[in-house]
Amino acid sequence: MTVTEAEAETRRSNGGRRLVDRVARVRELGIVVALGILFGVTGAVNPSFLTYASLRDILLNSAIVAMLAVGQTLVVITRNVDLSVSSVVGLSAFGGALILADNPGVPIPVVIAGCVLLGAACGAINGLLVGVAKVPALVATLGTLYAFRGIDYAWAGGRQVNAADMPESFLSLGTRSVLGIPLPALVALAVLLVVGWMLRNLRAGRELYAIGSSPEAAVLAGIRVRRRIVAAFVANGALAGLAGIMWAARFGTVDATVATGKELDVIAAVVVGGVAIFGGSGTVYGAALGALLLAGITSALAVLRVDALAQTAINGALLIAAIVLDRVLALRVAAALRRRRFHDAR
Amino acid sequence: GTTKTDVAQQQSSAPAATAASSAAADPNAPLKQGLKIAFLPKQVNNPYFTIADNGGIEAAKEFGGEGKEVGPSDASASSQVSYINTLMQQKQDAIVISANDPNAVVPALKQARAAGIKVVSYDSDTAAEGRDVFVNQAGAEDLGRTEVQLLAEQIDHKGKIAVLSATPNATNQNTWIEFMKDELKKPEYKDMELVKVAYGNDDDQKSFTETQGLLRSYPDLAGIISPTTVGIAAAARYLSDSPSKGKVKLTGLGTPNQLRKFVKDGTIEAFELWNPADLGYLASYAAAALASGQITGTEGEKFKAGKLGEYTVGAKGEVLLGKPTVFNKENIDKFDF
Amino acid sequence: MPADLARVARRWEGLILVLLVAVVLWASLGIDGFANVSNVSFLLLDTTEIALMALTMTLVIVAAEIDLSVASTLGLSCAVLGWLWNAGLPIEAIMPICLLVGAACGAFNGLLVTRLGLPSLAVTIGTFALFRGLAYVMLGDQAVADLPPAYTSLATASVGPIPLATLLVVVLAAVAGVVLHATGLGRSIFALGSNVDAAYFSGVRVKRIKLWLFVASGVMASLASLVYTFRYASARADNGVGLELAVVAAVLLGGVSIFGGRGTLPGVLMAVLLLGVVRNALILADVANEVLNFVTGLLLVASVLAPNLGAFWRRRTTPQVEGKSVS
Amino acid sequence: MDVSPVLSLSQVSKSFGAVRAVREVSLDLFPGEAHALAGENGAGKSTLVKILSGVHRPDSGRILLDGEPVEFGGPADAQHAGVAVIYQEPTLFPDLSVMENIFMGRQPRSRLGIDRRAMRASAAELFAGLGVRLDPDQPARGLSIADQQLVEIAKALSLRARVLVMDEPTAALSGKEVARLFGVARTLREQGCALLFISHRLEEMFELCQRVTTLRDGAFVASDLIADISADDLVRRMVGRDLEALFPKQETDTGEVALQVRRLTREGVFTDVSFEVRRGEIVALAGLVGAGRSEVARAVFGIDRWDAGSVEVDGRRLRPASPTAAMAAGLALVPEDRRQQGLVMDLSIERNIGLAGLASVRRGPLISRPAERERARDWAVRLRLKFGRLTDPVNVLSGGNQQKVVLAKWLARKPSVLIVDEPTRGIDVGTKAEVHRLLSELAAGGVAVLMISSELPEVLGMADRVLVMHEGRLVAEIGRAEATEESVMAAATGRSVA
Ligand SMILES: Nc1ncnc2c1ncn2[C@@H]1O[C@H](COP(=O)(O)OP(=O)(O)OP(=O)(O)O)[C@@H](O)[C@H]1O
Ligand SMILES: Nc1ncnc2c1ncn2[C@@H]1O[C@H](COP(=O)(O)OP(=O)(O)OP(=O)(O)O)[C@@H](O)[C@H]1O
Ligand SMILES: [Mg+2]
Ligand SMILES: [Mg+2]
Repeated sequence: MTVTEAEAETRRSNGGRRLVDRVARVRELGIVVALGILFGVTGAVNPSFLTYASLRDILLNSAIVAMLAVGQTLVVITRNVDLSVSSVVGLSAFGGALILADNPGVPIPVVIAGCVLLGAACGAINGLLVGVAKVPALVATLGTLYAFRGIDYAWAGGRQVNAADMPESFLSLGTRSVLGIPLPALVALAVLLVVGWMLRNLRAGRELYAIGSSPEAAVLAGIRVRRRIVAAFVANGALAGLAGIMWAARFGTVDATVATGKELDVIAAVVVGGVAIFGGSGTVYGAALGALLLAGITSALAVLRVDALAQTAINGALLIAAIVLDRVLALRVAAALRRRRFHDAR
Repeated sequence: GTTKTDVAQQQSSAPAATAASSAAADPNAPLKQGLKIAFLPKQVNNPYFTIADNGGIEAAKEFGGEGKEVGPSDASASSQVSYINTLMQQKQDAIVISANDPNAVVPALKQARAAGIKVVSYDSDTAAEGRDVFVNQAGAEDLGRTEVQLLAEQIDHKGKIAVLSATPNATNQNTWIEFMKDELKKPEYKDMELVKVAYGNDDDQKSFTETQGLLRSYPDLAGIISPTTVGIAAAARYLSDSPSKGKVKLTGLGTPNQLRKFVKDGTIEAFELWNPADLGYLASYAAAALASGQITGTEGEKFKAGKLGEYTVGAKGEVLLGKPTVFNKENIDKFDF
Repeated sequence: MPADLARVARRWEGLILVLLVAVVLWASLGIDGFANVSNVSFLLLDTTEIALMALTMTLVIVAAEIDLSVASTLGLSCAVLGWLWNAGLPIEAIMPICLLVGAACGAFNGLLVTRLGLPSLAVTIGTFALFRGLAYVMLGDQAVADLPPAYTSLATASVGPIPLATLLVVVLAAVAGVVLHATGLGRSIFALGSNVDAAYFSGVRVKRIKLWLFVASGVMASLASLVYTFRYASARADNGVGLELAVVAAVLLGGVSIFGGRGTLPGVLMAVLLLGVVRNALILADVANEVLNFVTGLLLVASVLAPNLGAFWRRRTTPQVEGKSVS
Repeated sequence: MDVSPVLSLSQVSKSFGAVRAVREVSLDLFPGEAHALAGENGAGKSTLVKILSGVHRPDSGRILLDGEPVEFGGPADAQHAGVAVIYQEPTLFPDLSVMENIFMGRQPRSRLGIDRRAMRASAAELFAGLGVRLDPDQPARGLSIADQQLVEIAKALSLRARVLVMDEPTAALSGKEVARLFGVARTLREQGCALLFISHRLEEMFELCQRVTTLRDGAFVASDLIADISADDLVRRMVGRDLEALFPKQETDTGEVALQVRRLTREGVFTDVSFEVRRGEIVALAGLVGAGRSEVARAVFGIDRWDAGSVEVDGRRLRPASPTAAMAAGLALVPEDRRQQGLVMDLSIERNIGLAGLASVRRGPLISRPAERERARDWAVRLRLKFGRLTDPVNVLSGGNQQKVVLAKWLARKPSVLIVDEPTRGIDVGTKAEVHRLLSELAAGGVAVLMISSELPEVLGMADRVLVMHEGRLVAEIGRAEATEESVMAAATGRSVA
C-alpha cells in the first residue's frame, strides 16, 4: 500500500468515524430531546416548575433512582439483570436506620460503610448465583428479590423507624445542599462520572461490554467472565446499599416495605436511557438521563395539576412515547447511514 | 357445591351454622375459654396494624383466649382471601379483619361464617353480609368534620386547602373525604377552597413527592389534611425541611411517636387519632362476645370490653370506639404508640 | 450443553414433579386441614388466574419475548367490566367486550414490539403503567360489587373437589400444550425464540406470530380478569396488582428459558401447582409471611441451581468451555 | 529436521459423549513452518484446534510447549503461551468497534486509561497489511462473513504469537484476500512463527504449507511433506478411496425463464441489477467480497426490502420483503451465514431440516413426527451427514456437517428456483463433489439454480453462465465457453472486459 493510499484510507475512516460518533451521540440525544420538551412544555404552562426549588426537588427525587440505574447498567451491559435491587435498598435502608435509631452514638460514616458492604454482600450472592452457578439472572434475582425482602420483613417484624429516632446530623445528609446542589444528587453525579469513566477507559469496563455482546466470544478472548460478572453484581449491590442509606436519610420514615416495586422504575430508566436490555451497549449517562426523565415526568404531572387518577396512565404513555421516539430516531439514522455507505466507501 | 355442607358438618362443636341474626343472644353467657381469635390486617408489618393487633392479642390473653396475627405483606384483597380460607381450615373461632376490599372478601367470609366462625371487622369495614360486627374506630362523619374544623382554626377559615389521601380506592379515606367536602359547604368555610385531592398510595415516598407537587402547583396553599398515618408523616417530613414550614398548616391522622418531632418543631400544630391498641382490644372482646353467644350483632346488644368498659352494638352492627384524641404540643408526651 | 434437549426437558419436569409430590405428601401428612376436599378445591381455585396467564406467558417467553403488562391488562379489563355494568349493559354483552379489550391491549404491545422492533421488556413496562392507569381513569376508586349472583357463584362452583374454573384451565392448557408441542406453529415459536434470523430465513412469519402471541396473552389476561372479578365478586381498577411477577416466576420455575426457545407447558403447569401448594401449606402451618416470601425465592433459585450444581461439579473434572458452539 | 517443535500434541484424545472426535493424534508444529491439517468434515480438525487453544481439555494425551508438558486451563492460558487462534466461526463482539474486537483485553493504555488513538492506529496498520478497507471504528455488527473473518485474522496477527492456528480462515474469502493473507502468513513464517492451517481447498494447502497431517474419523492417518505427495494422494488419505471428477456439471437443455430480476435496487447496497435464470440452468454470481452478491440474494428472497425494480418467478411478480411469498412461489435460499441465518443451533437436526417444510409433514393441524423424522433421515443420508442421532442439537455437528443440514433443509422443500450462497463453504472435497453432483442433478431435473460463490474453480466448473458484480452493480455476463479465471477476475475487479 502506498503512502497516499494509506492517507486516503485514514481520511475515509475519519469520515466514517465522525458519522459513527454522531450516531452514538444520538442515542443519548433522543432522551435529551425528550427532557427538553418535557421541561419546556411544563415550564411554559407553569413557570414555577423551573424555579430553583422545583429543580432541586426533581434532582433529589431522581438521585436515588439514577444511582440505582447506574448500577443496573453495569449488570445489564453484561447481558444480565438484577431485579433484587429494590429489596437490597429496602434491607439497607431499614438496617441502617435501625442501627442509627438503636445506637445513638454510632458514627454515621461507619453506618454508611456498613450499608454499602451489606449491599455488596447481597450483590455477591446474586453474582455467585449468576456468574458461577450459571442460574439465569432473571430467575436468580427474582428469587433473591423475594428472599431479601423476606429477611427484611423478618428483621423489621412490623417495626417502623421514624425520623425522630434518627440523629439530625444523619437526616440532614438527605437534604443538605452544597453549592446549591442537593448532596444526594452530588453523590449520584460523582458515582455516575466515576462509573462512566471506568466503563469507557478501563480494560475491565470494556470487557463488561464484550461479555454482554457475546459471552462465548468473551471466553475465547480469554476474558475472566465469571469474575467480571460477579464484580458487576457486587458493584451494583454496593450502589444499592448506598442508595438504601440515602433513602433513609432523605425520607426519614423507614419500614420493611421501603422501595418495594422500585426495580421496575430502575429498569425503565435504564431502558429509556438506551441501554440494550440484551447487553453489549449503552452508557450509564443514558441510564441516569432516563432516571431524570422519569422523575421529571412525575413532577411535571403533579405541577400540571393532572388528575391523580390519570397520572399513572399518562406516566405509562409518556414512557412509551420516549422509547418510541428514541427508536424512531435510531431507525432514521440507520437508514440514512445505509444510503450513505456506498458514497462514503468510494 | 358440596363443600359448604362438608365443612359445616366438620364443625359440629361450633354453634349453629346458619347466619348469626337468627340465633338469640344470651347477654349473661360467660366468655368461653380457649377461644381462637385470628387477626387479619390489611397488611402485616404495617406498624399501625402491629399496634392494633397486639392490643387485640393482649385482650385475648386477658379473657383466656388465644390470639394471633396472620396476613399478606401486600395490601391486596385476593391475598386476604387465601388467609380467610386457611383460617377456616384451622377452625378458628373468630376472625377479626380489616378489609382491603369491602366486597372481595365477602364470599370467603360468608363461607367462614357458614362454618360457624364469627367475623368482626375493624378499622375498615366489609360489606354488611360479610361480618357480624364492625368495630369502628371513629364515626366517619365525626372524623371528616373534625379534621376540617381542626385545620380551619389553624388557617383562620381562609385559603386553599388540599387533601393527601391513601390510595384512590381506600374506603375509609373516601368516606371521610366526602364528609370533609360536605362540611366545607357550610357558610363559615366560604373562604376556604378544597383545590385538590392527591393520593400518596400509603407509600412514604409517593406521599412525599405528592406533597412536593401540591406546594409546587399551588404556591398559595394554606393547609393540607392527610387522613392517613403514612401520608401525614411524609408530608410533615417534607414541610419541616422546606421554606413553607409553619406557613402551610398540616393536620390529619397520625401516631404520636411518628409525629412528635414535627409537633415540637412547629411543622404541625395539632392532629388526631384514636388509640390503635384500643381498637384491637375492643375488636378482640367483640369477637369473644360473639363466639360466646353474648351478642349476635343486633342493634342494642351490650357487652363488656375489659378495661374499656361497656359497649353497645349500634345500627348496622357497628360498635363505636369513641372520639379520637387530638394531639398537640401540650399533651403529646403523654402518649407512647 | 447436554446433548439431548428433550432429555433435559424431561429431567427438568421430573425434578419439579418429584418436588411437587414430596411437598404434597409432606403437607397431607404433617399439616392439619391440608388434605381435605374444601382446601384442595380452594387451592386449585386460587391458582386459576396465575395458571391462565402462565399458559400464554409460556408461549411468549419461549418466543424470547416477555409480557409484564398482563396483570395491568387484567385490571383494565376488570375496570371496563365494572364501568359497563354500571352503565347498565347486560353481563353477557360485557364479557366479549372485555375479551376484546384484552385483545386490544395485547395488540398494542405486539404492534410496538413487531412494527418498531422495540424490546418487549421495555414496551410492557410502559404498558404495565399505561393499562393500570387507564383502569383508574375508567373506574376511579369505585368497587363494582353488585354483579349477578349467577356468575359469581359459577366462578366458585365446583364439580366434586374440582372447581369449574380449574376445568377451564385444563381445557385451555390442553389447547396451548398441543399448539406449542405438536403443531407447526409451536415449532415455529421454538425456532424463532432460539434464533429469529434463522427462523425468518426459513419462512417463519416472525412478526405475525409474535403479534398474535401478544394478542393471545392479552385475551388470556382478560379471561383471567373475568374469573377474578366473579370469584371475588368485585370489579376494581386495582384488581390483580403484582400478579405479573407471580406469573413470570411460575413460568421460569417451570423450566422455560428466559432467553427463549426452551421450555414445556406441563413443566409450567406443575410449577404453578407447586407454588400454590407450597403457599397454601405454609400458610396453614402458620408460617409467617416473611418466611413465605423467603421460601418462594429460595425455591425459584434452588430449582434452577440444582441441575446446574451437578454440571458445575462435572465441570471441575472435565473441560472448561464445555460445548460452547464455536466449532 | 534439526529444530525442535514449539508446540506438540502427543497422543491426545477427546470424546463428546459417544462421539470420539479425536483419537490419539500427535502433531508437531515447528517454528518457521506452515503445517496443514487435512480431513473430511467432522474428521476432528476443529476439535484439535480447540484442544490447542485451551477451549477443550483433552481426555488423554499431552500438550508440550517447547518440549515441556503444559495444561491450558482456558483460552487465556493458551494466549499467554503465545498461541493465537482463528476459529472456524468468527467470534466477534457485535456491539463493539472493529478495533476493540481486535484488541479486547490488550488495549493500549496511556495514563488516562485506554488510548483509543493508538488503538486506532494499530488497527489501521493491521488492515493496511492485509489490504482491507475497514474502518476501525465501525461496529462489528453488520460485517459480512468475509469481513468478520478478516477482523479475526487481524486479531490473531495482533497477538504476534509464536504459534498461529487458522481454522478455515479462507472459507469465506475470495482470491484477492486469500493472496493477501498468504502474503502476511509467509512473512510471519519467515519470522519464525509456526503456522497450523486448515482448509478444504487443496490448492491452498499446497501453496502455503510445507507439511500436511491428515485425519480421518478423528484418527491420525499420516503426516507428509507437501513436496512428497500429490493432490490425489491427499484426497485418498482423507477420504479413504479415490474420487471421481470434481465438477461433474452435466449439460442440460435449458427451459423457460424461472427467475427474472429486473432493475432491482436497494439504495446504498446494489443498483440496477437485472438478470434471469432458466430452468435447468446453473447461473453463478461472482465478484469480490462485499460486491453485494449476498445482498441481491437476500432481497430476491424477500429478506430485505428493495427500493426499486421487480422480481418474477415463473412470470409472476413477487411480493417484496416476504420470504413466505418467495417460498410459496418455489424459491429457496441457502444463506451464507449458516450459524446466524441457516440454523437454529439449539434445535435438533431433524427439527432444523423440518423447519422450512412444516406444511409437508402435517396431518391435519398436527405435525406427524414419524413423517418429519423420515424426511430428515432421508436427506441426512443422501447428503452423507455425519451425525450421532437426529435428535442431537445441530451445534454439536462439525462446521461442514452443519452446512449440509442447511442444504438438506432447503432441498427437502423441492424448490423450483434454488439460490445457494456459498454452498460449499467449509465443505470437504468429497462432499463438495457430492453437493456439486446434487446441484447438477437438480438442474437436470428442471430446477433453476443461482449460485453465489467466491471459489473461482467452482464457478467455472459448475456455471452455465457467470454474472459478475462489482461494487453493487452487475458488470458482466460471461457464457460458459468464455468464462476463464482471467475474464471473471477482470470483471470482478472493475476492469472492463473485452
Ligand atoms: N461440543 C461437541 N459436542 C458433541 N460432539 C461434538 C462437539 N464438537 C464436535 N463434535 C463432534 O466431533 C466430531 C469432530 O468435529 P470437528 O468440528 O472437529 O470436525 P472438523 O474436522 O473441524 O470438520 P469441518 O471440516 O466440517 O469443520 C464431529 O463428529 C462433531 O459432531
Ligand atoms: N447487515 C449489514 N449492515 C451493514 N453492512 C452490511 C450488512 N451486510 C453486509 N454489509 C456490507 O455490505 C457489503 C456487501 O455485502 P455482501 O455480503 O452482499 O457481499 P458479497 O458480495 O455477498 O460478499 P461475500 O458474501 O463474499 O462477503 C459488504 O461491504 C458488507 O460489509
Ligand atoms: Mg471444523
Ligand atoms: Mg456473500
